[in-house]
Amino acid sequence: MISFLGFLLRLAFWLLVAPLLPGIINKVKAWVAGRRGPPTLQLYYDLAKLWRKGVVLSTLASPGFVAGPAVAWVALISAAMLMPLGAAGGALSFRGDVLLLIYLLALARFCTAWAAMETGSAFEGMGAAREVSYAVLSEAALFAAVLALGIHTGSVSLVTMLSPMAGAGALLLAAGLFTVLLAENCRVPFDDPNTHLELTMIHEVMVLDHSGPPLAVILHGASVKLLLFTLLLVQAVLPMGGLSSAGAAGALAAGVLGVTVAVGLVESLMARLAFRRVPLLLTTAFLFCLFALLMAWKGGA
Amino acid sequence: MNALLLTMVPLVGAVLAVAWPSNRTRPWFLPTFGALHFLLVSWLFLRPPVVAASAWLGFDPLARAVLPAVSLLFLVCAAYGVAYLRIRSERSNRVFVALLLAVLGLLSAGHQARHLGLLWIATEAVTLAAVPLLHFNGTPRAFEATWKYLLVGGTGIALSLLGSFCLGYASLHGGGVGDLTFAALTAQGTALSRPWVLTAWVLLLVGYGTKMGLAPMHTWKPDAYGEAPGIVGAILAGGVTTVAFTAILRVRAVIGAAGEGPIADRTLLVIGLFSMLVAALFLLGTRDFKRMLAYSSVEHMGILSFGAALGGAGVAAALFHVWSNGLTKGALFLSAGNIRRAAGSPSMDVVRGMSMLTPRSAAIFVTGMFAVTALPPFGPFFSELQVVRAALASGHGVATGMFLGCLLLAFFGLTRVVFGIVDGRPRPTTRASASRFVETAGVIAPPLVLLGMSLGLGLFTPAILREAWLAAVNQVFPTP
Amino acid sequence: MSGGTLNLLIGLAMGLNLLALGSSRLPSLIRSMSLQGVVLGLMPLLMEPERLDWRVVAVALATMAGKGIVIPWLLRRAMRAANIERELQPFLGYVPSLLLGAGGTIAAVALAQALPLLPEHAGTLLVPGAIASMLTGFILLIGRAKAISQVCGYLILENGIYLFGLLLIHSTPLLLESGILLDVTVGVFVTGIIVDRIQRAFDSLDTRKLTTLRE
Amino acid sequence: MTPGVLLSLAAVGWVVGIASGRWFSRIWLGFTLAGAAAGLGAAVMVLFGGMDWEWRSSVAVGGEPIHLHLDALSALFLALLCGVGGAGAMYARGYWSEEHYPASAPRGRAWWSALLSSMGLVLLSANGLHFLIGWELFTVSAFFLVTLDRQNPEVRAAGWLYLAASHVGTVCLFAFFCTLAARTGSWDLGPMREQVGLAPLFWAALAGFSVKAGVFPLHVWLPSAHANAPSHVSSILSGVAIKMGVYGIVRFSGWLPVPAAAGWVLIGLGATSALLGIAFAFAQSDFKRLLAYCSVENVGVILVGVGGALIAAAHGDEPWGRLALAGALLHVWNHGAFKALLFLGAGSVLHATGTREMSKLGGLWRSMPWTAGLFALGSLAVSGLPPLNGFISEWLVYLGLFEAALGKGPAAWAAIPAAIMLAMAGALAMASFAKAGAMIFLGSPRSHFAAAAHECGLGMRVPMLALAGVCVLMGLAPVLFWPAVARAVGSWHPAWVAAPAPDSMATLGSVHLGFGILVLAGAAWLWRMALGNGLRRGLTWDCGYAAPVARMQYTSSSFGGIVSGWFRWVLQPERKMHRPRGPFPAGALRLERVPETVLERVIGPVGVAILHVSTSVRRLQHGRLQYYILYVVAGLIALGVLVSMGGVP
Repeated sequence: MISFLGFLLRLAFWLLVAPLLPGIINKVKAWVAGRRGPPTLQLYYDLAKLWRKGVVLSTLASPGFVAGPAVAWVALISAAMLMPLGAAGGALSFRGDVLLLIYLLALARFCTAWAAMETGSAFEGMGAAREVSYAVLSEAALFAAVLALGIHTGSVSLVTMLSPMAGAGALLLAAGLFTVLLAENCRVPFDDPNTHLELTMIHEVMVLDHSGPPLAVILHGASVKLLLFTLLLVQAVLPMGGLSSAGAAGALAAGVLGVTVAVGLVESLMARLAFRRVPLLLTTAFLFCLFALLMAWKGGA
Repeated sequence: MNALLLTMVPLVGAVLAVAWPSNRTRPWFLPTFGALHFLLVSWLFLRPPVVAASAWLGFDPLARAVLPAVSLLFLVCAAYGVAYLRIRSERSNRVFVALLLAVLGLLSAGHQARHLGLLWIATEAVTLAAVPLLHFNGTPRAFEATWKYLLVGGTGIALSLLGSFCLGYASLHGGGVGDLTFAALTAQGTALSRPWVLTAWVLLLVGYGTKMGLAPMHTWKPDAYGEAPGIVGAILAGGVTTVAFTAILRVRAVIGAAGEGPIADRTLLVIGLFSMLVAALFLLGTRDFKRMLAYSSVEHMGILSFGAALGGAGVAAALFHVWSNGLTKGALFLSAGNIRRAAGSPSMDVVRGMSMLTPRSAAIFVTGMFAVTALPPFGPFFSELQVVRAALASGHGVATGMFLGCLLLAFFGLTRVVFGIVDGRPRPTTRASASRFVETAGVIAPPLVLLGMSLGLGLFTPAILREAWLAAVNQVFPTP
Repeated sequence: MSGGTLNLLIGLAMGLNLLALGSSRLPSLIRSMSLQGVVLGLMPLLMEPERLDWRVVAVALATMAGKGIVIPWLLRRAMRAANIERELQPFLGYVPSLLLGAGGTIAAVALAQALPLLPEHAGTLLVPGAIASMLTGFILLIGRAKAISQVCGYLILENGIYLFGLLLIHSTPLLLESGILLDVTVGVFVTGIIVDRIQRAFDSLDTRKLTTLRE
Repeated sequence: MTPGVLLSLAAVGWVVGIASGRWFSRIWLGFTLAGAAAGLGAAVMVLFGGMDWEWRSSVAVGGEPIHLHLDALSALFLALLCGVGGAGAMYARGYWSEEHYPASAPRGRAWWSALLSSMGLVLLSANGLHFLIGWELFTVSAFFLVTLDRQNPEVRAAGWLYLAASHVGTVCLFAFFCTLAARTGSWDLGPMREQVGLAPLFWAALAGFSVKAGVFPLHVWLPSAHANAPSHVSSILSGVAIKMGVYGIVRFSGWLPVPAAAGWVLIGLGATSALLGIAFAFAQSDFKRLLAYCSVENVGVILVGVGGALIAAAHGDEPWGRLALAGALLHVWNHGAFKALLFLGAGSVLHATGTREMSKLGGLWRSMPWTAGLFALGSLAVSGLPPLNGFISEWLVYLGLFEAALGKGPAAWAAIPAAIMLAMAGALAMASFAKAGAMIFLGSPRSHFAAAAHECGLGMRVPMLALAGVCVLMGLAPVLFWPAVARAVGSWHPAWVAAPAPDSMATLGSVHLGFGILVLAGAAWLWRMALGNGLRRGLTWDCGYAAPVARMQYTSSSFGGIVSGWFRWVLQPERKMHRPRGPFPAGALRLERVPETVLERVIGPVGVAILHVSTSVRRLQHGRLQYYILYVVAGLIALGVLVSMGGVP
């Protein structure tokens, strides 16, 4: 009963808190640019509006066009449920759950790409192609990071493996994971969420044809994914072992905020990379994680 | 006595065939006397007679191990011959029938010859008797082929005669009284004069190797097999080569007794591998499917000599291979003959899509090709596997590697040609000439039977055959 | 009489080899070949007169008849049919063949030393002579273009072997000798027939025409 | 009902199938299915009943007494064989039917039964000689199945390549089994780990079996054969036939002692095949070639597991070795199921459209919804995405590798790179199948082929549904299948006796179940929402472009362009392009073809060189008698020299 309640609370947390992050990022960007910018809760309004709107379906699209976003969304939420929240741990945890998490993200990616291809639009094909191609590198980096954590803690289940290592290892891992975060969530310098030149977009261009509830689901899913990676990053590098549960929660919140602000800052201070350079950056991220892995190995030995 | 009978019966048949007036019924002499011969052979096979050591002619273990195969092959080919000669009724078959029977008789003599000189005489006689068979078709190409067969083969024969003399002189020099029976020579053992023995070995190997068709003395083979009727090719490849191989084995026994076994084995190994390599390289490129069979035969002679170089187990495997190769090759030659006759050309540049025009022959041809390239469960698979196993057991790792490599290349070549002529869409000209050829039971059954026997030989090798081969091995490597 | 005459005859045979190698005219080639046959035929009679018996005589006569008369006659007939007199552009020129033959003969004598002989044969030139003749035979077989010259070459090769066979003449039984002789003769007959057929089929005896069968 | 009885029933069924196949398709189907069912029963009895089955007879075939033996390991493969074999047989009746292929359909049926029986023989025989017999018969029957459509030169070329490559493997196996027989003195097979001297033989076996398994550098025959074969044949080739190679490797690495490097080599080969295989797959524009290359990847995944197990066995750390091997063996089943499903789906597409070019297809979901849905399911499974079976086995392999990495032992040096390469391979697989599914079924038809498509008949749909069901079942309830795999692991390594399923596996299964339900619910709910809010159809919003045409869609090569750029060093794509010039370009063109790199760049030249040698040697047979005699003399002299040297060349 209690566990069920906890489950609901956790679900509520993810559903409700996630949309906050894009708002914060946009605020930071506006602040740096000296504008007032949209309200922090803008995404909530958008979601509410979209939720009530009708749907325009491409004449070419199959039911998969709607099913895709739904599956992706469920996959993201389920992945999120696996992610431990500080002292509260994860909704359920078992040996190798981290792999399930990664593959749920992959499933979400597959469904988004599939839905994008439904419309037969050249631009959305372009976006899907980029999405799935860059995923190859970011997934490698992600695995390296997970392996580093695993070797560091000697465990393969999220709850126990998210205990940060000290010193350089943590820094390298942070750098790597942060880059992966930017790539996976299609932020600058990999992608520009609020450009309107389709040729230069990855994620946005995939969802051009979506509207109404499906679009809402996609946007919400994206925000959940952002929060997911932020939490992963924070818990992977922020030592909270000593703190009380309240303190830990505070630290966690602070960490998440910090990362979000950092994303915002990057977004306002950097320009988007040329696509040719993207693999280079991702490889760098991969190497960061790999070095972190080696540190972890030496640290243990 | 029995041994002489084996030789005499077919020769009598030959004489009768010459005398027989009717061109239409004469072909029946072939199966009749073939059957008679086969009955005699099998009777002797089941009741092996005791052969006096001094006998010049005898159904000894070595003869017992191979002669039945030849007789069997001849019988089936004879059955095919009836149908074949009916197709070729425009030509007189007097000489053809008579000489085929004569060849059988002389082959029996050659297989049973226990005397150096007699062996030579028989082999030479077979060579000469085969000549008119080769140019049965009477085309200029046939005569050219015959001419080459005659001179190259003659050279080989001359060398083997010289070799026989050398061996004889070796025995004289070693204090022998000039008794040239293999038994006596073997008995003389190390007393034989070494230089003469070695000279003799080289000459005899080259001489009989020419008959066998080992490279580089094989050059007559593609021409002869390419131009001769399929039935002649089958008997040449299955019978005459066997005589030469038996001869080499008999000589090998003497050399072994003289204490030069290892050298002999190494030469056999080298020439065997060389033949396989040459054959494989030719198979990769040849575009004529009857010449292809000739090269494949060269390859298998290489396998025989390779096996003979491996001591007891190897020789047993080689004798097994004599059977499996002879029967399978027979099927290939006969079906190839059908296809050649139907298509009107032996070249894969012209012949295509025979699986549509002569489906049965094509099917037999393909199956035979797989069988001869050691596809289980046909005979050659088992015999070649035994050869490989014997080679590995006697520690010839590298040689085995080369052996397998050659088999591989040969396989590529054979499949290339065979599927080239069987598949695809036939040309109109081919269609036209094929429409005049009927796949009667007479021309289909014999190769089928041969394939069946190859299959049975592989799957259920009769124990008595194994026993016969082992006995032959004991004759080649006498264990005092 | 002993080794002396024998060696003389063998020397004669060797000389005939060189003649055969050097002659461009087919008739002279055939003549030298047949002459050699006769010389060889004489040898058994002269080798050990004291041990002379009827079978040796028989063999000798048969040889002389076969090689001296029958075969040359066959070849001349074929030659007339094909009306060719001389061997033009052989594969191997005459001077080279001569030199090769001469060198070969010397080599033969040297090579023969390697092979141990029984005392009674020690003094004779039998082995070198045999080898020399065989060499000549091979040179003709390889170096000449006309079918007839090749046949002659083949026969000279056979002569060499026969010469060698003389080493065993007393130890090998008659049946063998005669069988071998028979085979050789039949062989030559068959060859003659084929030469004749080729002459009809290609109306020429130039083996350059016989190269249609090839890869 | 003992396994023996069932197996003999299966044998009877299939032999009758061979005999009747030519004339009576109904009877053939009945007996083949019955045989498959019986074989499956036997396999299940051994896998779950826990008793191995062994039969020695005094009857000698080829001079060797018959010795059959079905332990859990071979039963695992037998089950796969029967499953896919049955499904394919059912599919074949609709797909390669009498009215479409009057000439080859009867042959196809007979050979199909022959293939099943010979592969069964391979799995059962515990005697080297009989193993080889079965192996060769299976190779040849597969060859005749691949070349059913003999009139097509491309098919013949593919078939010949397959035959030639397999023969290379067979020759290695000749060497392997003969050496084994020569060393042990008998053809009998069985556990002989204690005879350490036999270890080097492993390399011969590996070479021989890898060719059949399609491990990366030796995969040359695989793409063209799978692409050109009839699709039901491709399905059994990819689902079962290449697994026979895997069976050989697993079987003999379990029975014989292995060299120390074996595990490392295997894991290296596996990781390479996985990554490069899928890279090639992603670059293909022929969907059957794509599937074929994907098989190379999956074999790689399996070999990574097996190699890991070998390393673990060498270092004596059972736990993760067991996980890796179990993952590999389970993946054998999974890949068999979903790859067969995908090939059958591909077959239906081919059947309906007559082209394998993805750039000619598109928008097929409308005309063939069933195939589209099933293909999509298969794509999810093959990409190893939850909640389907592909993820379970890959998860086990990963888990094994992670445990190895955590151990920080020497094994980690192999496990970490392998894990990362598998991860990249997984992502690429996902990309490849997103591409394949999208290009074939989504968007608008790119050519008249696609426009005229039609759904396949029930006879072809049922087997696909069955296979899809297996994929789902194995994904949602993996623990059901664990005991079988565990027993197979036990019979691979005597010490690793069957252990209960890791509890995390049970959890994963239930999570999958819940997730699956959620997914369905979510999709339904969103669909209802969309309907509720009002749903209208409109033109694709192509960034304001008013008149989009099918040719504007992304094509398969443009989709794969980025990655094939990264792998240019191995793919070596051949590009041909005319850039548009001037304000009103007349025409522009951009073609990209990915060659069979290994075949065209490596093996081709070698073959050409050999052919050169052959041509120059064949000139020696020029018809001049004089030279022929010279050869004889030369041979004489050469042998003389050889002998005078004492015979040593």
